[in-house]
Parts: sequence; structure tokens; C-alpha cells
Amino acid sequence: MTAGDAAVIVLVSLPHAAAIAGFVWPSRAVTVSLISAATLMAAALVAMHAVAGYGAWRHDVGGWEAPLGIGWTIDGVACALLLLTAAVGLAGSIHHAAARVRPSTAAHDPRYFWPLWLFLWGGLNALFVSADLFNIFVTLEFVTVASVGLIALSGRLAQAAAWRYLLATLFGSSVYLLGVALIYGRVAALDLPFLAQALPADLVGMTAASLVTIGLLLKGAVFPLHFWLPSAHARALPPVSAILSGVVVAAAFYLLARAWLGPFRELLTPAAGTALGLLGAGAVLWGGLLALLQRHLKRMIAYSTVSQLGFCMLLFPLAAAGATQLAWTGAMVVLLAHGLSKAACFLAAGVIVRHHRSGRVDALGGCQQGIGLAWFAFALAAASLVGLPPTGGFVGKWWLAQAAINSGAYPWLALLVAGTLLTAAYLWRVLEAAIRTGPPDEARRPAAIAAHREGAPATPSDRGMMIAALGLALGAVAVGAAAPPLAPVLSSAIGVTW
Amino acid sequence: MSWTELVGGLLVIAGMPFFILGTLGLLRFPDVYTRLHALSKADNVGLGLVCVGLGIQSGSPAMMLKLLLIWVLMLVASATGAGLIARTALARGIRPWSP
Amino acid sequence: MGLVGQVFDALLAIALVWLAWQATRAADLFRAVVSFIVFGLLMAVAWVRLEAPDIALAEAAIGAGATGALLLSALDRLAPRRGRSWARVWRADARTWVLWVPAVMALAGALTAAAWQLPAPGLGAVATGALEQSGVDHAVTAVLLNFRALDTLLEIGVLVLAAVAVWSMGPAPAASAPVMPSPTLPMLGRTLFPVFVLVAAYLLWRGSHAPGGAFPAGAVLGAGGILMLLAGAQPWIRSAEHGPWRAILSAGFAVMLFAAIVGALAGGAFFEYPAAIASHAILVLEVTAGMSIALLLFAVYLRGEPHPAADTDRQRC
Amino acid sequence: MLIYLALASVLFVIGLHGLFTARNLLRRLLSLNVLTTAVFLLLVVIARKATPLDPVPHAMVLTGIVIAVSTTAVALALVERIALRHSPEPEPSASTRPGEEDA
Repeated sequence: MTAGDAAVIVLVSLPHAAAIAGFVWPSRAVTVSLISAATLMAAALVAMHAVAGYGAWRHDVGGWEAPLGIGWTIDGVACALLLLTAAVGLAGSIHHAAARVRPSTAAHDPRYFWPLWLFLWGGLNALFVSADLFNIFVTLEFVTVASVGLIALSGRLAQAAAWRYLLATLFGSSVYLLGVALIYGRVAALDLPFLAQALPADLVGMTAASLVTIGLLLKGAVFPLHFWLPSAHARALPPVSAILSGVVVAAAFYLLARAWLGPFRELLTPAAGTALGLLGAGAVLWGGLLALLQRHLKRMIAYSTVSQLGFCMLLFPLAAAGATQLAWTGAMVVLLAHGLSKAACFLAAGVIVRHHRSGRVDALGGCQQGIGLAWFAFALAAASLVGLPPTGGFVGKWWLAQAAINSGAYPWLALLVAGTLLTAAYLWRVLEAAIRTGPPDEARRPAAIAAHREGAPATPSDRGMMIAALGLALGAVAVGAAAPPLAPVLSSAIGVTW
Repeated sequence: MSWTELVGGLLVIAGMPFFILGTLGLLRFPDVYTRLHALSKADNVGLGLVCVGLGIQSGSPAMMLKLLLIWVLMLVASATGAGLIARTALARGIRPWSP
Repeated sequence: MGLVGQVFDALLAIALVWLAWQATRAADLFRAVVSFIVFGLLMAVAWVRLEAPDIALAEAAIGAGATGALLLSALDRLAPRRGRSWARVWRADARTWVLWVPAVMALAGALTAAAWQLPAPGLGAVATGALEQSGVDHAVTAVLLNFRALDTLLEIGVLVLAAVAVWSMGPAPAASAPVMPSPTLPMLGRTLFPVFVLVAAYLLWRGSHAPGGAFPAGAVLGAGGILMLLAGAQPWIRSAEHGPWRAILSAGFAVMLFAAIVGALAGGAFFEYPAAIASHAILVLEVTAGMSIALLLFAVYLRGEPHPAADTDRQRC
Repeated sequence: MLIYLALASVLFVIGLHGLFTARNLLRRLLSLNVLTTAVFLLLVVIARKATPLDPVPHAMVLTGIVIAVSTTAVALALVERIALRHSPEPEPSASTRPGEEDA
């Protein structure tokens, strides 16, 4: 067993083991979770190092080869997403552990957070390495149940949102499974790299591809199937929103990308690519527009997820037009940068909302004493979301733009520009509100300001939460620096046909 | 056709009318109590005959025992179930039918 | 069997369609739920017709039994029975007939045609070929606990997760007492439970060479537990941290995870059992998987965290 | 076999229809379960069509059934909590229309 194999096994099994420990001994859950979070981060780094050093590899679970057994593919993209999960998971764990210092905010049942959180983490890790369509279904359900549990944990209001999310995503799974059944009936295989060579581009393939795509689009909340996302993501606890918006949604896109550039590569005609790209365009514009119209900070960030995921969807038209490699690395960098910065936004927003005791954007002005760090993290993350150099968002969008130019697909370039402007507009609204001295009607009510001052904390709890957010935001910036040298690693993906 | 198959088949066929009559009672009787009465009694006899018939046809003692076990379990379950339904109906104020 | 079988299949299909329609459309929710339960039972017959006895067992116990009990007890709290007119539920307007019905018929037809064209090569030969090294004689058990054991691990994980999620949503509702207690019911629960254990053990033992195994066994045992609860038995998961029960609930998952890691440490892949002990390992896994499925179904059925305040005198049981 | 394939399609459509038109939460859940059963049926028919009989879809469906009961349990627990808040309304209903935003 190589170090890489060991790291992957740790990544898949440790979260589950820790979750059980947290369930059985709730009093020790925080310690166990923080230690496992750190270990998982280290394991993800080891796996990434192994891929960068020796290239991608396959791990046949149970020792059974492709058509019969389940395979894990550990390649650059999978490792990048494992790292993303580890980063968001670690920051979220720190954030939540720090938030627990003040018991007044515990509107939820704190004993169940850690098991659900770690299960979600483990499910995501199992999903990212899995190369088996049915195993992916099982992990998707795993992630769904964990996410629903976490959303419902966040309070009474969140339960209706959790229900909507559950129904949408379960329907998505059923449709996905129908597609998988058709594929299995056609070629009797479930392994993605195996299917990449075996699946013919006939009617069955097309039907299966559309079913799998619809299922995943629902899970990824891609326009116009995004209806469940904003409430679910906005109502949850900050770390839960962070991992849902940053990673869970990205997982669906990741699977879409692997499926379309793998088994469905033959089906990715310019027409199919354009159709998927138009969904992305709709997401960018509609999500951006709604983000601009939101009054609540967390809802704004949630709609921004819908919008930003649209950029990633540009992978398909650009790959269909021939610029596969550039579009792939670009979309993946956008995905990573978005995951980190969106998680940072939610974690920072958690602190900001707690400080101002309101999530309304127009109430965010006034005294920011003590939470400057949170705003700094938010601004950094916003810079990456918009795509200012030298952040990860910039590099990803730049590569997407280059791919659009190289393949002569100028409409997509225009969309990139328009989406970027929209992103800048809605994020600037928030930052501008923060700079203001305070809402005018509140200026006349000194008591309100006094309340703010009183609540202006610089407690260790807040500092921990803000550092978690800042770490993620810095990570989003660092992706910008790390992406160019790591581009070859990112485009090492088993079973993907360039 | 051996005699076990013949006897077994006859027993199974003999069980059929009980089911039919039980169902007829379910559909035609006037209220819940009389329907339960028809259903649980007739079906239990019918099932017993079918089980015995199948057991004889199978020719293996183990299978016969299993089928008998099924019958006994069904007896217990249907008795309890019918009792529960009748009690609930009574508790909800449904009066037994009187001609 | 040809013609008789065809007629039987057709009748079964018609009944299933009717029940499915009732389950999704019936004006009365109670009727819908009962239709769904009967639907599950008839599906079990369909599975037998399709030569899938393992699935039939699981469907009867889980699909109809456990899900049915869950649905009924939820219904008990959700909807006091109230007559509703058919029209309120099913409002067919012009748009429905012009737009939906043809679209839906086309979709169903296309799906059938597409599925009918499938060559279905299957992995039967490959699985049979690998059966000798798998440690069991029954192919489905081999797939579940050896070839695709990761799926099974995660599936039990989903069940554990569901129990955690359900418990996290709040305290378990108090069991609704029957309006007129029946003397036979508790007796039935008590006398039948050993039978449930017996049947489960039998299914578990059969699983290595014939249809049966951990899933049906666990489901049957879990259904027995639910029946006990319905019959008025007190759930014994009572103390604040639920005593050892949380550990026992997660034991199946933990043992499978442990086996997987041991396989990896022994020099193989994740979940690779050394050939010499494969059959023993699978037996252990089957027993724990079956037990934990039973307990987890039971835990999920409580529909909330069992709370210690309910009766303190039974905490130690 | 064709009968069962047609059955799977019809069940799928019934489930789909129920999911999109039912307003009651519980009914939607039932529809979803019917839908899932249809997919399972397709898988088992595929296993039956193969020679020799293919055990892999059987295992997949067994896994799927256990997952379905888990998700159903979670959904029911959620429905109950939601319904309790909306009581005394007897039948809980929530729309998934995207326009309906609750601030």
C-alpha cells in the first residue's frame, strides 16, 4: 500500500469513524472532530502530493476489477476537490467549534451537528474518488441525507427548506438512477473509465445521458432547476451553508463534467454543448440578477452560487468547440476558487450577521468594530468571486475566456464579461453598505447604535470564526498563484477523453 | 401424475371456494363486523387447505413444516388483526348491524 | 406456464398500476397509504415472477413492512381522517388533456421501447466466474458483501445517518395508545418475537447459498421490533446518552468499516478480504449487517430521539 | 418481460405525475417511492433479460430499497415537524414554486 493509497483510505474512512465516535460519545465530539479535520487535511495534501509526484492511479476496491467491482480513481481533479472539501471542512469545523463558545446562539440541538457534519464530509470524499455510477448514486444519497439533516438542524424555519431540498434531490437521484439503469442494460458496466471506451453514442446512450444530466442538474441546482437552493443554503448554519454552497453543489458539477467528457464524450456535439452552455448562461444572468435584488446577505450569497456555477457550465460548449483542455482546467479552477471563496463568504457572513443581529444588507452599515477581519475575508472572497487578479477566480475565468477566444466562441466570452460585471455589482452593493456609517433611520436612534456597540465583540469565539473565514479567502487567492503550475495535474483525469 | 400430486391438487382446489366465499362476504355483507367474520373464518380454512395441499405436493417434510408454520402464523395474525379492527371500529362508535 | 404466466403477469401489472394510482391520487390519505403498502406487497410477487427472490423478501419486509409502518404512524399524527372530494385532489382541465396526457403517454412509450431495445449483456457470467474466490455460493450475497461491498457499507451508512438525522430533529413523539386496548396484541408481540428472530436467523444462514442473507434477515427482525413497539412494548433506548444503544446502532457500520481497513492493511485493497478467511469474514459481516439493519429500522421508526424524561424508572433496562 | 417493462414505464409516469401535481407532502413522498420502484423494476428486468441471470442489479436494487426506506424515514420525520408547526391545518402543503420566497 503506497502513501497515496493510505491517504485515500484515511480520507474515505476517517470521517465516518469520527462521525460514529461523535454520535456515541457526544461529549467528546468536538475534540474528535477537530483532530480528524486536521488529519483529513493532511491526508488530502498527501494524496495531492502523490498525484503530483507519480501521476493518477486506480484503486480497485475489494481487489475486483472494473466491470464487476467498484473502482476509485485518484487523479488531479479528484484530489483538488478532496482538498477543497478538506479546506472547507476544516474551516467550518473551526468556525463551528468557535461559535459554540457562546451558548446563546445554540438554537439547534448541538449534539447532532458533529456526526452529521462528519458523515457529510465522508460522503463527499467517497463521492469524489468513486468511479462507479451506482456507487456514486449511493454516495449522492449519503450526501443528501447528511445535508438534509444539517439543514433541518439549523432551526425551525430551515425545515421547510430542507424538505424542498430533499424532495428535489431525491427526485434527481431517481432520474439519475434511471439513466444508470439504461447504461447498465446497454453495456453491463458502471465504471466511468470503462464506459468511456464502451458506451456507444446511440439512442440509448443519448437518453441515458439526458437522464443522468437532469438528475445531476437538479442536485447541482443548475438553472432552471435551482429553485430549492436559495432557501436551503440561506437558512442553514454558516458552516453548513459553506459546505453546501462550496462543495456539495460543486460535486454535482464535478460528476457532470466527468460523465460528459468521459462516457458521453461522443454525445458532446456542439448542439449538446450549446444547450448545456445556455443553461449556464441562464444561471449566470438569472442568478446574478436575483442576487442583485436580494435584501438579505445570506440569500444574496446563495443566489450568487447559482450564478457562479453557471460559469463552470461553459466547460461543455467550449469543450464541444475543441478547446477541451483549457476549458477543463479553467472550469475546475473556477469551481475550486468558487468553493473556497463562497465558503469564506458564508463563514464571514455568519460573523457579520451575528454582530449586526440582522441579515439585511441595508442594516450592515455602522459600527464594524471587532469584525474588521470578517469584512476583510468577505472582501477577499468577493474579489475572487468577481475574478480580480491575482485570485483563483481570475485565473479560472481567464482560462475560460482564452478557451472561448481560441475556439472562436465569442458569445460565451461576452457572457463571461457580463456575468463578471453582474457579480461585481451585487458584491459591491454589500461592501458599499458596510462602508456606510449606518442606516439613516438608525442614526436617529442612539439606543440601536449603543446596542451595536455593546454587541461589538472581539471575543476569542469571534476571532476563531473570522480566522476560519479568512483562511478560506486566502485559499481562494492562493489558488490563483497555485493554478498555473498545477494546471497539468488538474487536467490529469482518468477516464476523461480530451 | 402420482397420488401425492393428485391429492395435493385436489386439496388446493378445495381451498379455493373458501377464498371466493370469503371475498364474496367481504363485498356483500352489511357492516364491518360481519365482513370480518366472513373474511377471517373462510380465508383461514381456505389457506389451511391450500397449505396442506401444497405440502403434500412438495413431498418433503421440511417444506410441509414450513407451510404449516405459515398457516399457523396467518391464523394468529388474522385473529389479532380482526380483533383489532373490530375493537377500533367499536371504539369509534360504529354500531354492529342489526337486521 | 406460458399463457397462464402471461395472464398472471398482466393481472399483476394492472393491479400494480391501479394501486400506484391510488397511492398517489386517492382522495383519502389513509387510503393512499394503505394502497401503497399493498402495492409493496404485490411488488414482492412481481419480484418473485422476475426471479429475484432476495428482492422479494426485502421488499415485503422493508418496502411494505417497515415503510408501511412508518407511513401509517406518520399519518396517524399528520392527518386526522377527513373526507375529501375526488375533485379537490384531481383537477383535470383542458391543459391536462391536451398537454400532459399525450406527453406522458409518449414518455412511457418511449421508455418502454428504449428499454425493450436494450441488449442487456449482464455480468452474470463474470460474477459466476468470480464466485469461487468470493467465499459464498449465492451470487447476490457475493455481490453485496464482496464484489460491491463498498456500496453495502455506504448503504448501512445511509441508514445510520438517517437514524442520526431523524433523532436530531427532536424528541420522539409519545406512542399513541390504542383507543381500546386489545388483550391479544401484547401477547402476539411477545410470542411472535422469537419467531421473528428464528426467521431472521434462518434467512441469514440461507444467505450464503440461497436467496436470503443479511438484508431480508435484518428487515424481518426490524419489522418484528416495530411490531413489538406497535403491540405496546416500551422502547428500551431510554437513558440520556442512550446507554450502549448508540454504540450498538452503529456497530454494523463500524465493523464493516473495520473489515475494509483490515483488508487494506493486510496488503490488499480497501475491502479486499484475504482469500483464506473470506467466507468467515463475510459471515461476520452478514450477522452484524443484519443486526444493525434491524436495529436501525427500529431506531428510525421511533421518529425522533427517544427521550429519558418519559419514564425514568426504566432507564436501566 | 414486455409486460414488466411497460409496467415500469407506467409506474414511472404515475410517480412523475404525482410528484408534480400533488400538493400534499405525504402524497409527494408516496409518488417518489412509486417512481423509485419503477426504476428498480427496470433494473430487475434488465437482470432477467441477461443470460445467465445477472446478480449485480439484484444487489443494486437491494441497496436501493434500504436507501429508499432511509430517505423516506428522514422525509417523514421532516414532514411531521413541518406539519406540527402548521397545525391545526390537517393536511400540510408546501409549494415548491420558485417564485415563492419566504424572507
